[in-house]
Amino acid sequence: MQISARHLDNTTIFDVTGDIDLANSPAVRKAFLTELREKKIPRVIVNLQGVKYIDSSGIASLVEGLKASRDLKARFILFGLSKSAREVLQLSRLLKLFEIYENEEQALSAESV
Amino acid sequence: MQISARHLDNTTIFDVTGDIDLANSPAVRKAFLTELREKKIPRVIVNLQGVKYIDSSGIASLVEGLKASRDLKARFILFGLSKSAREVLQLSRLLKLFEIYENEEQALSAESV
Amino acid sequence: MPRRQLLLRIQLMSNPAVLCGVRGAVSPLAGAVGFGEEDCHKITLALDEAITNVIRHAYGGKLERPIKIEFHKVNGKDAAKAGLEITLTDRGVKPNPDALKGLPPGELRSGGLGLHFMRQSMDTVVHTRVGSTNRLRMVKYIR
Amino acid sequence: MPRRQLLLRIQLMSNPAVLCGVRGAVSPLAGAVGFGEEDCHKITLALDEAITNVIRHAYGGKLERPIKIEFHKVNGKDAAKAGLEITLTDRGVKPNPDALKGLPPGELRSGGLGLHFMRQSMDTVVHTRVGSTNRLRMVKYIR
Ligand SMILES: Nc1ncnc2c1ncn2[C@@H]1O[C@H](COP(=O)(O)OP(=O)(O)O)[C@@H](O)[C@H]1O
Ligand SMILES: Nc1ncnc2c1ncn2[C@@H]1O[C@H](COP(=O)(O)OP(=O)(O)O)[C@@H](O)[C@H]1O
Repeated sequence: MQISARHLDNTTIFDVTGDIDLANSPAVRKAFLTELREKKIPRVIVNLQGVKYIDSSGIASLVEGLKASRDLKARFILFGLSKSAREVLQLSRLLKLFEIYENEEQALSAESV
Repeated sequence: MQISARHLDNTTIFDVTGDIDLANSPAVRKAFLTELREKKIPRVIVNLQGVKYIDSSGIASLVEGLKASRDLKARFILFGLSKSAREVLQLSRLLKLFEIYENEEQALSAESV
Repeated sequence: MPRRQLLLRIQLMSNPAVLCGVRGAVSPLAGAVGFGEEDCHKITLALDEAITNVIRHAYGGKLERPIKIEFHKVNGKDAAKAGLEITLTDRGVKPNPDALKGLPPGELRSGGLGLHFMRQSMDTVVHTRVGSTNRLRMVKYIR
Repeated sequence: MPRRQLLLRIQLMSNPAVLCGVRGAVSPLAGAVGFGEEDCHKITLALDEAITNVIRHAYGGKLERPIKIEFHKVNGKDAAKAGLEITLTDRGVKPNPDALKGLPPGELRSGGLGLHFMRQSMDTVVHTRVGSTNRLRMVKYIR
Protein backbone atom coordinates (compact mmCIF):
# COMPACT_ATOMS: atom_id res chain seq x y z
CA MET A 1 0.00 0.00 0.00
CA GLN A 2 1.21 3.47 -0.80
CA ILE A 3 -0.37 6.75 0.19
CA SER A 4 0.71 10.14 -1.08
CA ALA A 5 -0.78 13.60 -0.71
CA ARG A 6 -1.38 16.43 -3.15
CA HIS A 7 -2.03 19.82 -1.61
CA LEU A 8 -4.41 22.28 -3.30
CA ASP A 9 -6.01 25.42 -1.90
CA ASN A 10 -7.89 24.34 1.22
CA THR A 11 -7.90 20.77 -0.04
CA THR A 12 -5.72 17.71 0.31
CA ILE A 13 -6.08 14.82 -2.12
CA PHE A 14 -4.75 11.46 -0.96
CA ASP A 15 -3.84 8.96 -3.65
CA VAL A 16 -3.95 5.48 -2.18
CA THR A 17 -2.78 2.41 -4.10
CA GLY A 18 -2.59 -1.24 -3.11
CA ASP A 19 -4.54 -3.29 -0.60
CA ILE A 20 -5.69 -1.66 2.64
CA ASP A 21 -5.57 -4.13 5.52
CA LEU A 22 -4.36 -4.40 9.11
CA ALA A 23 -0.74 -4.04 7.94
CA ASN A 24 -1.29 -0.47 6.81
CA SER A 25 -4.69 0.87 7.89
CA PRO A 26 -3.10 2.57 10.94
CA ALA A 27 -0.90 4.60 8.56
CA VAL A 28 -3.92 5.48 6.43
CA ARG A 29 -5.90 6.59 9.48
CA LYS A 30 -3.00 8.68 10.72
CA ALA A 31 -2.65 10.43 7.37
CA PHE A 32 -6.33 11.39 7.40
CA LEU A 33 -6.34 12.58 11.02
CA THR A 34 -3.16 14.64 10.67
CA GLU A 35 -4.66 16.50 7.74
CA LEU A 36 -8.03 17.09 9.39
CA ARG A 37 -7.19 17.58 13.08
CA GLU A 38 -3.70 19.02 13.04
CA LYS A 39 -3.50 20.87 9.76
CA LYS A 40 -7.21 21.78 9.89
CA ILE A 41 -7.60 21.21 6.17
CA PRO A 42 -11.29 21.91 5.39
CA ARG A 43 -11.59 19.37 2.57
CA VAL A 44 -9.89 15.97 2.36
CA ILE A 45 -10.43 13.89 -0.77
CA VAL A 46 -9.41 10.25 -0.98
CA ASN A 47 -8.60 8.72 -4.37
CA LEU A 48 -9.28 4.99 -4.05
CA GLN A 49 -8.83 4.16 -7.74
CA GLY A 50 -5.71 2.11 -7.04
CA VAL A 51 -7.27 0.19 -4.14
CA LYS A 52 -8.43 -3.21 -5.35
CA TYR A 53 -8.95 -4.60 -1.86
CA ILE A 54 -10.05 -3.15 1.46
CA ASP A 55 -11.09 -4.93 4.66
CA SER A 56 -12.85 -3.83 7.85
CA SER A 57 -9.71 -2.23 9.24
CA GLY A 58 -9.50 -0.10 6.10
CA ILE A 59 -13.18 0.80 6.38
CA ALA A 60 -12.52 1.75 10.01
CA SER A 61 -9.86 4.21 8.83
CA LEU A 62 -12.32 5.79 6.44
CA VAL A 63 -14.88 5.99 9.26
CA GLU A 64 -12.32 7.72 11.50
CA GLY A 65 -11.70 10.25 8.75
CA LEU A 66 -15.41 10.86 8.29
CA LYS A 67 -16.01 11.22 12.03
CA ALA A 68 -13.13 13.67 12.44
CA SER A 69 -14.37 15.70 9.48
CA ARG A 70 -17.84 15.92 11.02
CA ASP A 71 -16.41 17.07 14.36
CA LEU A 72 -14.42 19.76 12.59
CA LYS A 73 -17.08 20.74 10.05
CA ALA A 74 -14.68 19.73 7.29
CA ARG A 75 -15.49 17.59 4.26
CA PHE A 76 -14.25 14.05 3.71
CA ILE A 77 -14.82 12.80 0.18
CA LEU A 78 -14.09 9.50 -1.59
CA PHE A 79 -13.78 8.79 -5.28
CA GLY A 80 -12.71 6.00 -7.64
CA LEU A 81 -14.06 3.05 -5.66
CA SER A 82 -13.34 -0.33 -7.26
CA LYS A 83 -16.13 -2.88 -7.51
CA SER A 84 -14.81 -4.79 -4.52
CA ALA A 85 -14.28 -1.67 -2.37
CA ARG A 86 -17.87 -0.69 -3.13
CA GLU A 87 -19.06 -4.19 -2.20
CA VAL A 88 -17.28 -3.99 1.14
CA LEU A 89 -18.71 -0.55 1.94
CA GLN A 90 -22.11 -1.93 0.96
CA LEU A 91 -21.66 -4.88 3.35
CA SER A 92 -20.81 -2.41 6.10
CA ARG A 93 -24.07 -0.50 5.37
CA LEU A 94 -22.04 2.71 5.47
CA LEU A 95 -22.12 3.47 1.75
CA LYS A 96 -24.79 6.16 2.17
CA LEU A 97 -22.98 7.96 4.98
CA PHE A 98 -20.01 8.84 2.79
CA GLU A 99 -19.79 11.50 0.13
CA ILE A 100 -18.69 9.44 -2.90
CA TYR A 101 -17.99 10.46 -6.51
CA GLU A 102 -16.92 8.68 -9.65
CA ASN A 103 -13.78 10.65 -10.40
CA GLU A 104 -11.54 13.47 -9.24
CA GLU A 105 -13.21 16.14 -11.35
CA GLN A 106 -16.61 15.44 -9.81
CA ALA A 107 -15.12 15.18 -6.34
CA LEU A 108 -13.46 18.58 -6.70
CA SER A 109 -16.43 20.38 -8.22
CA ALA A 110 -19.19 18.93 -6.02
CA GLU A 111 -20.90 21.43 -3.73
CA SER A 112 -21.04 20.66 -0.05
CA VAL A 113 -24.17 18.64 0.74
CA MET B 1 -7.83 -21.78 -17.42
CA GLN B 2 -10.34 -21.87 -20.23
CA ILE B 3 -9.72 -22.70 -23.86
CA SER B 4 -12.27 -22.32 -26.62
CA ALA B 5 -12.01 -22.61 -30.39
CA ARG B 6 -13.31 -20.51 -33.26
CA HIS B 7 -13.34 -22.19 -36.66
CA LEU B 8 -12.72 -20.14 -39.80
CA ASP B 9 -11.88 -21.32 -43.33
CA ASN B 10 -8.74 -23.45 -42.98
CA THR B 11 -8.00 -21.80 -39.66
CA THR B 12 -8.74 -22.45 -36.01
CA ILE B 13 -8.32 -19.70 -33.46
CA PHE B 14 -7.92 -20.78 -29.84
CA ASP B 15 -8.84 -18.23 -27.18
CA VAL B 16 -7.03 -19.12 -23.97
CA THR B 17 -7.70 -17.32 -20.69
CA GLY B 18 -6.27 -17.81 -17.22
CA ASP B 19 -2.99 -19.25 -16.01
CA ILE B 20 -1.36 -22.10 -17.95
CA ASP B 21 0.40 -24.49 -15.59
CA LEU B 22 0.75 -28.20 -14.90
CA ALA B 23 -2.93 -28.38 -13.92
CA ASN B 24 -4.08 -27.62 -17.44
CA SER B 25 -1.19 -27.65 -19.92
CA PRO B 26 -2.04 -31.26 -20.93
CA ALA B 27 -5.50 -30.04 -22.02
CA VAL B 28 -3.95 -27.15 -23.95
CA ARG B 29 -1.49 -29.48 -25.70
CA LYS B 30 -4.30 -31.90 -26.57
CA ALA B 31 -6.41 -29.12 -28.10
CA PHE B 32 -3.51 -28.03 -30.34
CA LEU B 33 -2.59 -31.55 -31.43
CA THR B 34 -6.18 -32.57 -32.21
CA GLU B 35 -6.57 -29.58 -34.49
CA LEU B 36 -3.24 -30.08 -36.25
CA ARG B 37 -2.80 -33.85 -36.39
CA GLU B 38 -6.34 -35.20 -36.47
CA LYS B 39 -8.32 -32.44 -38.15
CA LYS B 40 -5.35 -31.44 -40.33
CA ILE B 41 -6.15 -27.74 -39.95
CA PRO B 42 -3.45 -25.89 -41.93
CA ARG B 43 -3.36 -22.82 -39.68
CA VAL B 44 -3.77 -22.74 -35.89
CA ILE B 45 -3.73 -19.37 -34.17
CA VAL B 46 -3.47 -19.04 -30.39
CA ASN B 47 -4.87 -15.95 -28.69
CA LEU B 48 -2.91 -15.53 -25.46
CA GLN B 49 -4.37 -12.13 -24.54
CA GLY B 50 -6.12 -13.56 -21.49
CA VAL B 51 -3.07 -15.48 -20.26
CA LYS B 52 -1.36 -13.52 -17.50
CA TYR B 53 0.83 -16.41 -16.40
CA ILE B 54 2.50 -19.34 -18.14
CA ASP B 55 5.15 -21.74 -16.85
CA SER B 56 7.49 -24.25 -18.51
CA SER B 57 4.71 -26.83 -18.85
CA GLY B 58 2.68 -24.24 -20.77
CA ILE B 59 5.67 -23.38 -22.94
CA ALA B 60 6.09 -27.12 -23.59
CA SER B 61 2.50 -27.24 -24.91
CA LEU B 62 3.26 -24.39 -27.30
CA VAL B 63 6.43 -26.19 -28.39
CA GLU B 64 4.44 -29.36 -29.08
CA GLY B 65 2.04 -27.35 -31.21
CA LEU B 66 4.89 -25.76 -33.13
CA LYS B 67 6.64 -29.09 -33.67
CA ALA B 68 3.46 -30.77 -34.92
CA SER B 69 2.78 -27.85 -37.27
CA ARG B 70 6.28 -28.16 -38.74
CA ASP B 71 5.86 -31.89 -39.27
CA LEU B 72 2.58 -31.26 -41.07
CA LYS B 73 3.63 -28.12 -42.95
CA ALA B 74 0.90 -26.24 -41.14
CA ARG B 75 1.23 -22.85 -39.43
CA PHE B 76 1.16 -22.29 -35.70
CA ILE B 77 0.80 -18.63 -34.73
CA LEU B 78 0.65 -16.80 -31.41
CA PHE B 79 -0.72 -13.36 -30.63
CA GLY B 80 -1.56 -11.16 -27.64
CA LEU B 81 1.33 -12.15 -25.39
CA SER B 82 1.26 -10.46 -21.98
CA LYS B 83 4.45 -8.95 -20.61
CA SER B 84 5.04 -11.94 -18.34
CA ALA B 85 4.30 -14.53 -21.06
CA ARG B 86 6.80 -12.74 -23.28
CA GLU B 87 9.36 -12.74 -20.45
CA VAL B 88 8.97 -16.49 -19.98
CA LEU B 89 9.33 -17.20 -23.71
CA GLN B 90 12.40 -14.97 -23.64
CA LEU B 91 13.86 -16.94 -20.72
CA SER B 92 13.29 -20.13 -22.72
CA ARG B 93 15.21 -18.61 -25.69
CA LEU B 94 12.40 -19.82 -27.96
CA LEU B 95 10.85 -16.42 -28.69
CA LYS B 96 12.41 -16.25 -32.16
CA LEU B 97 11.26 -19.73 -33.17
CA PHE B 98 7.58 -18.81 -32.91
CA GLU B 99 5.54 -16.74 -35.32
CA ILE B 100 4.19 -14.02 -33.01
CA TYR B 101 1.93 -11.02 -33.73
CA GLU B 102 0.48 -8.21 -31.68
CA ASN B 103 -3.18 -8.83 -32.39
CA GLU B 104 -5.68 -11.03 -34.18
CA GLU B 105 -5.88 -8.88 -37.29
CA GLN B 106 -2.14 -9.07 -37.87
CA ALA B 107 -2.09 -12.78 -37.07
CA LEU B 108 -4.82 -13.43 -39.65
CA SER B 109 -3.38 -11.27 -42.41
CA ALA B 110 0.31 -12.22 -42.05
CA GLU B 111 1.78 -14.10 -45.00
CA SER B 112 3.48 -17.38 -44.31
CA VAL B 113 7.16 -16.78 -43.54
CA MET C 1 -14.77 -37.75 -4.92
CA PRO C 2 -13.88 -37.83 -1.22
CA ARG C 3 -16.25 -35.86 1.00
CA ARG C 4 -13.45 -33.68 2.33
CA GLN C 5 -10.18 -33.11 0.52
CA LEU C 6 -7.25 -31.16 1.96
CA LEU C 7 -6.13 -28.50 -0.49
CA LEU C 8 -3.59 -26.51 1.47
CA ARG C 9 -2.37 -25.89 4.99
CA ILE C 10 -0.79 -22.56 5.90
CA GLN C 11 1.05 -21.62 9.07
CA LEU C 12 1.86 -18.04 9.77
CA MET C 13 2.95 -15.85 12.63
CA SER C 14 0.53 -13.24 13.96
CA ASN C 15 2.08 -10.55 11.80
CA PRO C 16 -0.20 -8.34 9.68
CA ALA C 17 2.56 -8.07 7.05
CA VAL C 18 1.82 -11.60 5.77
CA LEU C 19 -1.96 -11.20 5.47
CA CYS C 20 -1.40 -10.35 1.80
CA GLY C 21 0.19 -13.77 1.22
CA VAL C 22 -2.76 -15.63 2.71
CA ARG C 23 -5.24 -13.57 0.69
CA GLY C 24 -3.19 -14.28 -2.41
CA ALA C 25 -3.51 -18.02 -1.78
CA VAL C 26 -7.20 -18.27 -0.94
CA SER C 27 -8.67 -16.46 -3.90
CA PRO C 28 -7.27 -18.75 -6.64
CA LEU C 29 -7.96 -21.80 -4.45
CA ALA C 30 -11.61 -20.77 -4.22
CA GLY C 31 -11.58 -20.23 -7.98
CA ALA C 32 -10.16 -23.73 -8.51
CA VAL C 33 -12.96 -25.16 -6.34
CA GLY C 34 -15.42 -23.47 -8.69
CA PHE C 35 -16.42 -20.16 -7.08
CA GLY C 36 -17.00 -17.10 -9.24
CA GLU C 37 -15.10 -13.85 -8.85
CA GLU C 38 -17.50 -12.18 -6.39
CA ASP C 39 -17.56 -15.23 -4.11
CA CYS C 40 -13.76 -15.48 -4.26
CA HIS C 41 -13.62 -11.91 -2.99
CA LYS C 42 -16.08 -12.67 -0.19
CA ILE C 43 -14.13 -15.74 0.93
CA THR C 44 -10.90 -13.73 0.85
CA LEU C 45 -12.51 -11.00 2.95
CA ALA C 46 -13.87 -13.49 5.49
CA LEU C 47 -10.46 -15.11 5.94
CA ASP C 48 -8.70 -11.76 6.19
CA GLU C 49 -11.15 -10.67 8.88
CA ALA C 50 -10.75 -13.94 10.76
CA ILE C 51 -6.94 -13.64 10.84
CA THR C 52 -7.17 -9.95 11.72
CA ASN C 53 -9.33 -10.87 14.72
CA VAL C 54 -6.91 -13.56 15.86
CA ILE C 55 -4.00 -11.11 15.65
CA ARG C 56 -5.84 -8.25 17.39
CA HIS C 57 -8.01 -10.05 19.92
CA ALA C 58 -6.78 -13.60 20.53
CA TYR C 59 -3.12 -12.48 20.54
CA GLY C 60 -3.71 -8.86 21.64
CA GLY C 61 -1.61 -7.54 18.75
CA LYS C 62 1.45 -9.56 19.72
CA LEU C 63 3.56 -10.68 16.76
CA GLU C 64 5.22 -14.09 16.31
CA ARG C 65 2.33 -16.18 17.67
CA PRO C 66 1.28 -19.18 15.58
CA ILE C 67 -1.83 -19.31 13.41
CA LYS C 68 -2.75 -22.40 11.41
CA ILE C 69 -5.15 -22.41 8.49
CA GLU C 70 -6.49 -25.40 6.58
CA PHE C 71 -8.39 -25.36 3.33
CA HIS C 72 -10.58 -28.32 2.45
CA LYS C 73 -12.75 -28.85 -0.56
CA VAL C 74 -16.03 -30.30 0.73
CA ASN C 75 -19.18 -31.69 -0.82
CA GLY C 76 -22.40 -29.76 -0.54
CA LYS C 77 -25.73 -31.41 0.30
CA ASP C 78 -26.11 -31.70 -3.43
CA ALA C 79 -22.83 -33.56 -4.04
CA ALA C 80 -22.40 -31.81 -7.39
CA LYS C 81 -22.08 -28.49 -5.60
CA ALA C 82 -18.75 -28.28 -3.87
CA GLY C 83 -17.80 -25.98 -1.05
CA LEU C 84 -14.70 -24.59 0.58
CA GLU C 85 -14.08 -25.14 4.28
CA ILE C 86 -11.54 -22.97 6.06
CA THR C 87 -10.41 -23.74 9.59
CA LEU C 88 -8.25 -21.44 11.69
CA THR C 89 -6.51 -22.50 14.85
CA ASP C 90 -4.72 -20.26 17.35
CA ARG C 91 -3.40 -20.53 20.90
CA GLY C 92 -4.63 -17.16 22.09
CA VAL C 93 -7.12 -16.09 24.75
CA LYS C 94 -10.64 -17.44 24.80
CA PRO C 95 -13.04 -15.00 23.16
CA ASN C 96 -15.81 -13.44 25.17
CA PRO C 97 -18.99 -15.17 23.95
CA ASP C 98 -20.97 -11.93 24.14
CA ALA C 99 -18.40 -10.04 22.06
CA LEU C 100 -18.59 -12.80 19.45
CA LYS C 101 -22.24 -11.98 18.86
CA GLY C 102 -20.97 -8.90 17.06
CA LEU C 103 -22.46 -5.46 16.63
CA PRO C 104 -25.04 -4.25 14.12
CA PRO C 105 -23.50 -2.72 10.98
CA GLY C 106 -24.42 0.68 9.56
CA GLU C 107 -23.21 2.75 12.51
CA LEU C 108 -20.37 5.28 12.42
CA ARG C 109 -18.14 3.27 14.68
CA SER C 110 -14.53 2.47 13.90
CA GLY C 111 -14.65 -1.26 14.48
CA GLY C 112 -17.10 -4.06 14.96
CA LEU C 113 -17.43 -4.96 11.27
CA GLY C 114 -15.21 -8.04 11.07
CA LEU C 115 -17.64 -10.67 12.37
CA HIS C 116 -20.42 -9.10 10.32
CA PHE C 117 -18.31 -9.39 7.15
CA MET C 118 -17.44 -13.00 7.95
CA ARG C 119 -21.07 -13.96 8.54
CA GLN C 120 -22.28 -12.10 5.47
CA SER C 121 -19.64 -13.74 3.29
CA MET C 122 -19.74 -17.38 4.43
CA ASP C 123 -22.55 -19.90 4.94
CA THR C 124 -21.14 -21.20 8.24
CA VAL C 125 -19.03 -19.35 10.84
CA VAL C 126 -18.47 -21.25 14.11
CA HIS C 127 -16.02 -20.41 16.90
CA THR C 128 -15.09 -23.20 19.32
CA ARG C 129 -12.59 -23.60 22.12
CA VAL C 130 -10.74 -26.94 22.13
CA GLY C 131 -8.41 -27.28 25.13
CA SER C 132 -6.11 -24.29 24.97
CA THR C 133 -6.76 -23.54 21.30
CA ASN C 134 -9.39 -21.51 19.51
CA ARG C 135 -10.89 -23.01 16.39
CA LEU C 136 -12.86 -21.15 13.80
CA ARG C 137 -14.61 -23.07 11.06
CA MET C 138 -16.02 -21.27 8.04
CA VAL C 139 -17.69 -22.91 5.08
CA LYS C 140 -19.12 -21.56 1.87
CA TYR C 141 -20.95 -23.60 -0.78
CA ILE C 142 -21.22 -22.91 -4.46
CA ARG C 143 -24.74 -21.77 -5.28
CA MET D 1 15.98 -7.19 12.40
CA PRO D 2 16.58 -10.94 12.81
CA ARG D 3 18.77 -12.46 10.11
CA ARG D 4 16.08 -14.94 9.11
CA GLN D 5 12.39 -14.42 9.75
CA LEU D 6 9.71 -17.01 9.00
CA LEU D 7 6.96 -15.46 6.92
CA LEU D 8 4.77 -18.40 6.00
CA ARG D 9 4.77 -22.17 5.86
CA ILE D 10 2.62 -23.98 3.33
CA GLN D 11 1.87 -27.68 3.14
CA LEU D 12 0.20 -29.10 0.08
CA MET D 13 -0.46 -32.42 -1.54
CA SER D 14 1.26 -33.19 -4.85
CA ASN D 15 -1.80 -32.07 -6.83
CA PRO D 16 -1.32 -29.61 -9.70
CA ALA D 17 -4.77 -28.13 -8.96
CA VAL D 18 -3.40 -26.22 -5.95
CA LEU D 19 -0.36 -24.73 -7.68
CA CYS D 20 -2.45 -21.61 -8.29
CA GLY D 21 -2.89 -21.14 -4.53
CA VAL D 22 0.84 -21.29 -3.86
CA ARG D 23 1.56 -18.85 -6.68
CA GLY D 24 -1.11 -16.56 -5.27
CA ALA D 25 0.67 -16.54 -1.91
CA VAL D 26 4.25 -16.05 -3.01
CA SER D 27 3.86 -13.03 -5.24
CA PRO D 28 2.41 -10.64 -2.59
CA LEU D 29 4.85 -12.04 0.00
CA ALA D 30 7.75 -11.16 -2.28
CA GLY D 31 6.18 -7.75 -2.79
CA ALA D 32 5.94 -7.27 0.99
CA VAL D 33 9.64 -8.15 1.32
CA GLY D 34 10.35 -5.37 -1.16
CA PHE D 35 10.69 -6.96 -4.61
CA GLY D 36 9.37 -5.17 -7.68
CA GLU D 37 6.77 -6.60 -10.03
CA GLU D 38 9.18 -8.31 -12.43
CA ASP D 39 11.09 -10.01 -9.61
CA CYS D 40 7.81 -11.11 -7.99
CA HIS D 41 6.95 -12.80 -11.28
CA LYS D 42 10.36 -14.49 -11.46
CA ILE D 43 10.11 -15.78 -7.88
CA THR D 44 6.60 -17.06 -8.58
CA LEU D 45 7.83 -18.85 -11.70
CA ALA D 46 10.77 -20.43 -9.87
CA LEU D 47 8.52 -21.78 -7.12
CA ASP D 48 5.94 -23.04 -9.62
CA GLU D 49 8.69 -24.88 -11.51
CA ALA D 50 10.12 -26.33 -8.31
CA ILE D 51 6.74 -27.72 -7.21
CA THR D 52 6.01 -28.96 -10.73
CA ASN D 53 9.29 -30.92 -10.65
CA VAL D 54 8.50 -32.43 -7.26
CA ILE D 55 5.07 -33.53 -8.48
CA ARG D 56 6.33 -34.92 -11.81
CA HIS D 57 9.74 -36.30 -10.92
CA ALA D 58 10.10 -36.83 -7.17
CA TYR D 59 6.56 -38.22 -6.87
CA GLY D 60 6.22 -39.51 -10.46
CA GLY D 61 2.93 -37.69 -10.93
CA LYS D 62 1.28 -39.36 -7.93
CA LEU D 63 -1.25 -37.16 -6.13
CA GLU D 64 -1.68 -36.83 -2.36
CA ARG D 65 2.02 -36.86 -1.47
CA PRO D 66 3.19 -34.16 0.96
CA ILE D 67 5.15 -31.08 -0.06
CA LYS D 68 6.26 -28.49 2.48
CA ILE D 69 7.29 -24.96 1.62
CA GLU D 70 8.78 -22.33 3.91
CA PHE D 71 9.23 -18.66 3.18
CA HIS D 72 11.82 -16.71 5.15
CA LYS D 73 12.79 -13.11 4.85
CA VAL D 74 16.61 -13.01 5.02
CA ASN D 75 19.25 -10.34 5.18
CA GLY D 76 21.51 -9.76 2.22
CA LYS D 77 25.25 -9.20 2.57
CA ASP D 78 24.35 -5.56 2.68
CA ALA D 79 21.89 -5.86 5.59
CA ALA D 80 19.73 -3.12 4.11
CA LYS D 81 18.98 -5.34 1.12
CA ALA D 82 16.62 -8.09 2.14
CA GLY D 83 16.04 -11.33 0.33
CA LEU D 84 13.46 -14.09 0.16
CA GLU D 85 14.46 -17.67 0.91
CA ILE D 86 12.15 -20.46 -0.19
CA THR D 87 12.72 -24.04 0.95
CA LEU D 88 10.81 -27.02 -0.41
CA THR D 89 10.80 -30.43 1.22
CA ASP D 90 9.40 -33.66 -0.22
CA ARG D 91 9.62 -37.37 0.53
CA GLY D 92 9.98 -38.53 -3.07
CA VAL D 93 12.75 -40.32 -4.95
CA LYS D 94 16.28 -38.99 -4.97
CA PRO D 95 16.96 -36.99 -8.13
CA ASN D 96 19.56 -38.15 -10.58
CA PRO D 97 22.48 -35.70 -10.13
CA ASP D 98 23.17 -35.64 -13.86
CA ALA D 99 19.55 -34.83 -14.69
CA LEU D 100 19.69 -31.95 -12.19
CA LYS D 101 22.37 -30.30 -14.29
CA GLY D 102 19.59 -29.46 -16.71
CA LEU D 103 19.56 -29.00 -20.45
CA PRO D 104 20.48 -25.94 -22.52
CA PRO D 105 17.48 -23.75 -23.40
CA GLY D 106 16.62 -22.58 -26.92
CA GLU D 107 15.93 -26.01 -28.39
CA LEU D 108 12.58 -27.20 -29.72
CA ARG D 109 12.14 -29.80 -27.03
CA SER D 110 8.99 -30.18 -24.97
CA GLY D 111 10.58 -30.19 -21.54
CA GLY D 112 13.82 -29.42 -19.81
CA LEU D 113 13.08 -25.76 -19.11
CA GLY D 114 12.12 -25.92 -15.44
CA LEU D 115 15.59 -25.95 -13.86
CA HIS D 116 16.74 -23.30 -16.33
CA PHE D 117 13.85 -21.03 -15.31
CA MET D 118 14.61 -21.58 -11.63
CA ARG D 119 18.31 -20.79 -12.05
CA GLN D 120 17.61 -17.75 -14.22
CA SER D 121 15.09 -16.40 -11.73
CA MET D 122 16.80 -16.94 -8.38
CA ASP D 123 20.28 -16.13 -7.04
CA THR D 124 20.69 -19.51 -5.32
CA VAL D 125 19.18 -22.89 -6.27
CA VAL D 126 20.49 -25.86 -4.30
CA HIS D 127 19.10 -29.41 -4.17
CA THR D 128 20.11 -31.60 -1.24
CA ARG D 129 19.10 -35.01 0.05
CA VAL D 130 18.61 -35.19 3.84
CA GLY D 131 17.79 -38.72 5.01
CA SER D 132 14.72 -39.75 3.06
CA THR D 133 13.71 -36.22 2.11
CA ASN D 134 14.68 -33.94 -0.74
CA ARG D 135 15.35 -30.33 0.11
CA LEU D 136 15.48 -27.48 -2.34
CA ARG D 137 16.67 -24.08 -1.19
CA MET D 138 16.19 -21.04 -3.39
CA VAL D 139 17.13 -17.49 -2.47
CA LYS D 140 16.74 -14.19 -4.25
CA TYR D 141 18.07 -10.85 -3.01
CA ILE D 142 16.75 -7.41 -3.77
CA ARG D 143 19.11 -5.62 -6.10
N1 LIG E 1 -10.64 -14.45 17.27
C1 LIG E 1 -11.14 -13.74 18.32
N2 LIG E 1 -10.62 -13.92 19.54
C2 LIG E 1 -11.08 -13.22 20.60
N3 LIG E 1 -12.06 -12.31 20.51
C3 LIG E 1 -12.61 -12.07 19.32
C4 LIG E 1 -12.17 -12.77 18.16
N4 LIG E 1 -12.90 -12.34 17.11
C5 LIG E 1 -13.73 -11.40 17.57
N5 LIG E 1 -13.59 -11.23 18.91
C6 LIG E 1 -14.33 -10.30 19.76
O1 LIG E 1 -15.49 -9.87 19.04
C7 LIG E 1 -15.50 -8.44 18.90
C8 LIG E 1 -16.12 -8.05 17.57
O2 LIG E 1 -15.27 -8.45 16.51
P1 LIG E 1 -15.38 -7.77 15.08
O3 LIG E 1 -16.81 -7.80 14.64
O4 LIG E 1 -14.43 -8.47 14.18
O5 LIG E 1 -14.99 -6.26 15.27
P2 LIG E 1 -13.63 -5.60 15.82
O6 LIG E 1 -12.56 -6.63 15.66
O7 LIG E 1 -13.40 -4.40 14.98
O8 LIG E 1 -13.92 -5.25 17.25
C9 LIG E 1 -14.07 -8.02 19.07
O9 LIG E 1 -13.95 -6.69 19.52
C10 LIG E 1 -13.56 -9.05 20.09
O10 LIG E 1 -13.92 -8.65 21.41
N1 LIG F 1 12.54 -32.36 -7.79
C1 LIG F 1 13.12 -33.27 -8.62
N2 LIG F 1 13.19 -34.57 -8.26
C2 LIG F 1 13.73 -35.49 -9.10
N3 LIG F 1 14.24 -35.20 -10.31
C3 LIG F 1 14.20 -33.93 -10.72
C4 LIG F 1 13.65 -32.90 -9.91
N4 LIG F 1 13.73 -31.72 -10.58
C5 LIG F 1 14.32 -32.02 -11.76
N5 LIG F 1 14.61 -33.33 -11.86
C6 LIG F 1 15.28 -34.01 -13.00
O1 LIG F 1 15.87 -33.01 -13.81
C7 LIG F 1 15.35 -33.06 -15.16
C8 LIG F 1 15.27 -31.66 -15.75
O2 LIG F 1 14.28 -30.91 -15.07
P1 LIG F 1 13.63 -29.62 -15.73
O3 LIG F 1 14.72 -28.74 -16.24
O4 LIG F 1 12.70 -29.01 -14.74
O5 LIG F 1 12.82 -30.13 -17.01
P2 LIG F 1 11.64 -31.20 -17.11
O6 LIG F 1 10.99 -31.29 -15.78
O7 LIG F 1 10.72 -30.66 -18.16
O8 LIG F 1 12.27 -32.48 -17.54
C9 LIG F 1 14.01 -33.75 -15.02
O9 LIG F 1 13.61 -34.38 -16.22
C10 LIG F 1 14.29 -34.74 -13.89
O10 LIG F 1 14.93 -35.90 -14.38
